[in-house]
Amino acid sequence: MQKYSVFSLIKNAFSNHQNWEVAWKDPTPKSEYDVVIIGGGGHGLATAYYLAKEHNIRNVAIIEKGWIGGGNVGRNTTIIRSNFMYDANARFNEFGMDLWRNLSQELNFNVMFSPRGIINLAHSDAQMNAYARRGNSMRLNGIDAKLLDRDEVKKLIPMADFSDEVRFPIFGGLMQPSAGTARHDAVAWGYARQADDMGVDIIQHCEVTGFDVVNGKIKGIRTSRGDIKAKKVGLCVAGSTNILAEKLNMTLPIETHVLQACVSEPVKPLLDGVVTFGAGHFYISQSDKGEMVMGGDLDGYNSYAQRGNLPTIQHVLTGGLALFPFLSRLKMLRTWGGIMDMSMDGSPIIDKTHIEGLYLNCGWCYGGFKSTPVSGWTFAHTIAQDQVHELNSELRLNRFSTGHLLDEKGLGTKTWIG
Amino acid sequence: MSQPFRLNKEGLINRNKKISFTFNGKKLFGYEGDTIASALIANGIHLVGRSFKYHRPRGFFGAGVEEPNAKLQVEFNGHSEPNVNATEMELIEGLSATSQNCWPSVNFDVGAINNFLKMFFPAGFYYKTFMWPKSFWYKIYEPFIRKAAGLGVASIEKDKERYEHKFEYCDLLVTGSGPSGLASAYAAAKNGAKVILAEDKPRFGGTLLTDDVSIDNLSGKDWAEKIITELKSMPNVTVKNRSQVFGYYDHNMLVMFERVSDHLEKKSKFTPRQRLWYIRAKETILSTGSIERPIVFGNNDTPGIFLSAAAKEYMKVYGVLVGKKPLIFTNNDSAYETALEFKKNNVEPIILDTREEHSSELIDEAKSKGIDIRFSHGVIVANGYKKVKSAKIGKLNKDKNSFEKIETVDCDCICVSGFWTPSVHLASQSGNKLKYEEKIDAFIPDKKKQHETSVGSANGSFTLEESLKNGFENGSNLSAKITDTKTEIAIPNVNEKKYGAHDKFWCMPLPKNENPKRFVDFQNDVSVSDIEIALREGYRSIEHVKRYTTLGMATDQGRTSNLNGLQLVSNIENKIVPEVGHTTFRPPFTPITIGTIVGREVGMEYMPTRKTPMHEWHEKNNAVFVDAGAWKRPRYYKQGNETLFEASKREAKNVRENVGICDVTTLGKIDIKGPDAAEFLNRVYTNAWMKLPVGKARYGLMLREDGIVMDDGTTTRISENHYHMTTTTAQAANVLSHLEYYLQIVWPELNVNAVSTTEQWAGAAIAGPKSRDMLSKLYPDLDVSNDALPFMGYKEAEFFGVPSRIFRISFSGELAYEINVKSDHGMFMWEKMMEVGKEFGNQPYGTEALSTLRIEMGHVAGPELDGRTIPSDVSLNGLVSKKKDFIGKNSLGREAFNVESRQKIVGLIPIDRKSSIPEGSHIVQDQNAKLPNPKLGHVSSSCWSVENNNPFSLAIMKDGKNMIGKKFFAVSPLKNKSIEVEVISSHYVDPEGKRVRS
Amino acid sequence: MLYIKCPYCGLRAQKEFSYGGDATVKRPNINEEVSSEDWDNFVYMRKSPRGKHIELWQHIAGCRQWIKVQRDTATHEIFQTAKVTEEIR
Amino acid sequence: MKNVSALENIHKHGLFGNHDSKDEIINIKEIKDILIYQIVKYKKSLISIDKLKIDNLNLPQTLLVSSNVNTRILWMGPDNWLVVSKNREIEKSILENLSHDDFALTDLSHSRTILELEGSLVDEVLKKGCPLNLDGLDEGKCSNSAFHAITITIDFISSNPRKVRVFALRSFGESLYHSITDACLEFGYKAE
Repeated sequence: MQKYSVFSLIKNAFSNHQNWEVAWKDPTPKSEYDVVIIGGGGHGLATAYYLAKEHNIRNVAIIEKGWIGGGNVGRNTTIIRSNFMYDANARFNEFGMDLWRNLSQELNFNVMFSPRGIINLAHSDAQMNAYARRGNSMRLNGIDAKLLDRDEVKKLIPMADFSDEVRFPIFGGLMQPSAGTARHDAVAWGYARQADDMGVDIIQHCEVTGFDVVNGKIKGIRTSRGDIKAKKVGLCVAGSTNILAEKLNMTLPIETHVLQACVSEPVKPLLDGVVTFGAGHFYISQSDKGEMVMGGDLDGYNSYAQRGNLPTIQHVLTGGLALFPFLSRLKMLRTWGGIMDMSMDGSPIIDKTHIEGLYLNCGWCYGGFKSTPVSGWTFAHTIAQDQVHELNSELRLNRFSTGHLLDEKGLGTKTWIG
Repeated sequence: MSQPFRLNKEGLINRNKKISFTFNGKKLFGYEGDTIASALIANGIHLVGRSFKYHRPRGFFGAGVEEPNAKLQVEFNGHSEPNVNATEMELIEGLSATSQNCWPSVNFDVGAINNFLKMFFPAGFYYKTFMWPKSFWYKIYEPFIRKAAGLGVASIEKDKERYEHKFEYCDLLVTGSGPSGLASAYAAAKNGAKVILAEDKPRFGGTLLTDDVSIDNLSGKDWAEKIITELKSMPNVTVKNRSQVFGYYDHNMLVMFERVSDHLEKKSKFTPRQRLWYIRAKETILSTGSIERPIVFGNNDTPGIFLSAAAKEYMKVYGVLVGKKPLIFTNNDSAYETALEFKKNNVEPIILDTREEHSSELIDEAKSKGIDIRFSHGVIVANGYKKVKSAKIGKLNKDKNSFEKIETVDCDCICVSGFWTPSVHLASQSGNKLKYEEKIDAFIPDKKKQHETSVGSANGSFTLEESLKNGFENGSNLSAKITDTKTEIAIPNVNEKKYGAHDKFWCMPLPKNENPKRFVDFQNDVSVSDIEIALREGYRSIEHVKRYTTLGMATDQGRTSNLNGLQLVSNIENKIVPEVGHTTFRPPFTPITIGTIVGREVGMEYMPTRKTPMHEWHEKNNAVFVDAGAWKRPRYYKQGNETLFEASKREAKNVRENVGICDVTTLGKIDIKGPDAAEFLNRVYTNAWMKLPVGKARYGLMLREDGIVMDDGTTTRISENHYHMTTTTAQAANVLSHLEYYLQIVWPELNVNAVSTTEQWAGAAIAGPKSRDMLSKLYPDLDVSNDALPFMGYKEAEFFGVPSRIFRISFSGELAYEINVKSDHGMFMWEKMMEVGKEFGNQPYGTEALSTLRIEMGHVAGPELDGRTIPSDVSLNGLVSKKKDFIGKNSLGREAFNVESRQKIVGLIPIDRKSSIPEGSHIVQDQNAKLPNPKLGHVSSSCWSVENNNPFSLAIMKDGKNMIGKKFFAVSPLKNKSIEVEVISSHYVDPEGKRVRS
Repeated sequence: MLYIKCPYCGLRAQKEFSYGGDATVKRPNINEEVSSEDWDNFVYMRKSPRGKHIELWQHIAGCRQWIKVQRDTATHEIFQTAKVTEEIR
Repeated sequence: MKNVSALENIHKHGLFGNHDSKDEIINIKEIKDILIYQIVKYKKSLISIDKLKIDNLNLPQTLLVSSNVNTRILWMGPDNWLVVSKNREIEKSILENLSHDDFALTDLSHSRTILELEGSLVDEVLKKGCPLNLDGLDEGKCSNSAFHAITITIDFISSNPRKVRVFALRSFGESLYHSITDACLEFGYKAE
């Protein structure tokens, strides 16, 4: 494989960029694979990559209905963090942070991981206390966290509303300095390129139409491009999980919802890290292009439409102006929606299923992007070893019947409340 | 000061009103009716900005929303705004515009070095480099890239303008006032339909303002004026200019953005700047017109290169020449109209037509006027850096892939036309699949998805006759279905020029050894070679091409680039365009200010504020308020220089020693009435309710179906079938909805009504050892003894002449009562209590003291009932009936809910009896253990126990009850604190609960 | 913004409603023995189909009635609304 | 003074907003000292409401109001009405006509803030925050809805001149008053 570097860039410039190789091939599906991963999103691509790299399983296919990276990995607000309260989520994602820190070099693809910090703002003492509980838990788990008072917040984001004319004044916030953002598309492409190089077949425009299950064991899948045999099949399709589960006669603790995001026109940099508003649902960061990237609430009803409605955007931006009044004169350039697999406790599921050889990776709610590397890493382990890794040992499907829930927000099963 | 490019007569501007403004500090003037763009062009200024990536000089390209380049930083009305579209912003007195993304100036921009290094910056270059050494990315590369980001500068000042919303309903919404839009609106209006006609531009008429046509012997412009005047006079019609419908949402909801007052020099104080219209239309006519697309050629981004229709619009609408030596470069007839317009204004154009020599009405007219037409010709590359000076033109061979002859001609502008692209955005947003129309090389709407009907050029009909007919018919038919009235309207006679066929040609080839940039997307500097690289590297899906190259992702959203990009991909991939597909059209059509989207819910109005009837008293008595949802509650009443800690301690202590009163109006109150009320409560609460006597209250606990505690509160049986339920402040609305859910859906057989009475009653808690004494003064005629009004007792009595309810309930753990009077009497009650209570040392107390009192009593509240705890976690399992069923009961049997080591509530006191334990601390065995340090629990609530005069906390801790007596550390690494603590019972004060019963 | 026909009040803006989730999930009867599996299915398991979905909404800023809505989760088209006591085909 | 209304200290008399030289402005006043009762017929009650009278008024059908000089009965939902009356004897009239076995009666007299708006531009004011389709909501109709984030009831008292009453929960009174008057500013309003 061609190595990307400043030297290769210069070299290619002198041949008019005519000699760049394809980042990934466009193979015809083989009739049989050791592992088939359904879903060419970030998690699926990462899973295939780690199967090849960590477990030397290279006879792997990724089956993607559309184009790779077209789902939530290309539709999120690019935030990466490990500021969780529950140990299971915190340690899982902190392992992921380590993968992020080396990802550009490992993939030889600049994913622009940029740890400029995330600040969760608090607007009451009660909220400060809740953040303290989370931040202290993070610290005891070895994750960086800082509690900021109002003045410290003001130093970091002086353009926030610190006036008296504000409905919910800023009391302070919880900051994870090592959190940040990454270039979302690059993550998908970087994984795809390396996986392809190690022998993984990336098969786009191929829809899974059914499964071949015999005596409780997976034998293969049926697709729009023919039947494919597989010893093991990993489901990694985020918002489409319920559609495939239905084909398997499985019901899951997941509802499908749309989450919208939007960007403003690009302006000169003035916001460094990620900031979340604590008196409503709103978060914001500024991209390397200068756009304000903003998001918030779900539209609030089951949806498979990759688009949403304006009142939700209005609601989210109302929170935005309550926090940053200067946004008023900026213009909203683009809105889009992603389909979320909302689990009933807000935490993901990475597990085996009752069908032998069928593995499940779902329930990421709004937070799938940040976990892309660790999700792929642990899912690859679970598939390769046919058992969960310690890191995903609490992210199992049976936790809903045992009661070992991981409800970070304490909202219960009404996923649409956000 | 003369305007060298202003025509003497042409145009619709008001030459009687001069408007002065500045551009990059230079004072200039234009006329009323100008845009910033037309005024600058009139002054001969073309270089206005720099491109995003290569910092190439850029001028104007269009005359409206399609403009990709001319985005300026504009200061007006005392505020600076970035990325203002110079072709849309109307000139107002005193406006000052500056170029963006350049330093030190637009004329000399250091960033332009990128243009010379552009060979090293192809599409996606940043994915391939900046990776070594690793730390450089964080320290050097990224900060550098970020510095280069963005176009204009956002002001961080608070916006003082008003933005308003409007909800509107209509039978027919017409989006665009060109010929087809006017016809549709007119026909529908005549049928009596409620019509809204929206026009994005300040002037109605669309292409009628610029095309050389006549309708019923009137010029297009005059006909448009006639129709608009008539529409405006009709009561069933709303006509709006400066109003863009930017989004087509579900269930035929369209959203319109109205620029109400930016164009006004003086406006009334309360007139909004912009207004957002939510329009629910029964039917929608999409008469959004079409946008001219360019032909791609070398250095086609040089200032002085325009879309040909834009050049015509500058002449016809603004009386401005975009140049005096124009080259017209076209593949179709419409650019001939531009040429003829130049000619009319005594400017000699040269037409380069990619088609072979042929004839049509327009070509013949141009010929007859002596215009120099060169068939099979096109522009290869524009020369000139900051302004086009000449062009290398070529005669194309038969296959149009190389040149028979190349020469250079002088010119000062190039007007380019590559045919027309219907504006299908709204149709696509509606869910319309769109289809590719071979005849016009573009997408048009397919089968309607909602109630959208596209007419005129938005639907691919490019003749006036067809557009009008289309408009009249659809406007009439769609509205007739709604109004049941059909007024016959004669379709007017039209005089227009017939166009010949266009040439399916969109990109000039390059001669050998020449490699100028040929831009597809101007603002984002995406060139033909960038798209070639993306495809070469396997980014083959159109969405991959878009994302890898950023094609169409700039603020103009690719209005002039998308289709050419598609053509290029289809050529290289050897696919037909419909196979390549198009990228998704998403709202908004053009960028919309966030202020408009938000409207008036800003500042203090972000969320409504709820106030109790006694709010004003609290305010007057130095209450410091705390937000409890939307409510404002007194947190403490500040005396002198007291801190929160001091005041709350004083207030709590006074309750423990004397008596205090607290405004508890915000607690939710629900009236539950009906023959099955008791049975209903029995199912809703975990404890038993069938036997509660009339005149008694009981504490109840509610679960969610997943077994988690939802809410708690007391409920009183007022009469046989009437209960008064109280909830926490936070959960009041949710609990009512929850009850309605079960009553309406799950148990419709229960004959019960539930209604919120929170607002009907003002509530005050009287707590403290002297509260009974005080009560007896408040109710001199009432027996308030422990026997007559025992704990959990209830009475109704007159409170100095107003009806009231007395509940003997307690949250503070003290002897306490809660008095309710009707809200209008709330202030009266409170003032009376303050007056009467004086002799007992009564003081008001706020939520902070209330917290202290409940914490040291071990009463749980929000921090403990955090949506994750079950009854046994908070020692409320005594309230969980084993005998009966209730909401959530079945969940309580789960394995994890019953393990011995499950976290349970305990009390903590610091060993030193001095150090307060910060809330949110965690309990660990070993404060110095290696990370991750196992957590045994967390501190949920802390207070300074006024009873024992030392800190006390509640914690939820693993195996809690068995830990009592043991010592641990409560650590808060965030606050750098580690406090040795002893685990004790959560009931620190009066564990037997004697006081409440005393 | 969705436009939902309240069977009591007529067509109303979504703003007046709050969502209540899948209407086909049926709570086990009170006082009736139920297996853990059935109970867990009731509390946690969701079909969440792509396409026709029967769901609950409450007309919270209206008549406060809970209603059933049959809506396409991909297009948001509403086929039918009904009182909770009525069946949707 | 024993009675203090929700807007006692908020409602200031005078002219506000862009009222200059305009004939059409909005008149606003607070309606206070009025009795409000919720009447709900129990699900299992078999009684017919057709013949029942309160203050000589029928219980109205969907989205309608029955009214006389003193009393207005508003339809609030299925088998759910709000009686709004200046008649001090209204409770008696209700109790005489409705039995507790069939109806739940709840006094909500103090639970609402009521603003009365009058003028030809009233609909324009409502449209700024309320998503209702006002077409056809003429005299004698009523509806619940929302104004910005506040749940409201609108009683369409008269069409010519346009006059409506807007009810909200009492605690929201100040915010509602602010929102409504703010929406009036563009046209100008007179607080009576």
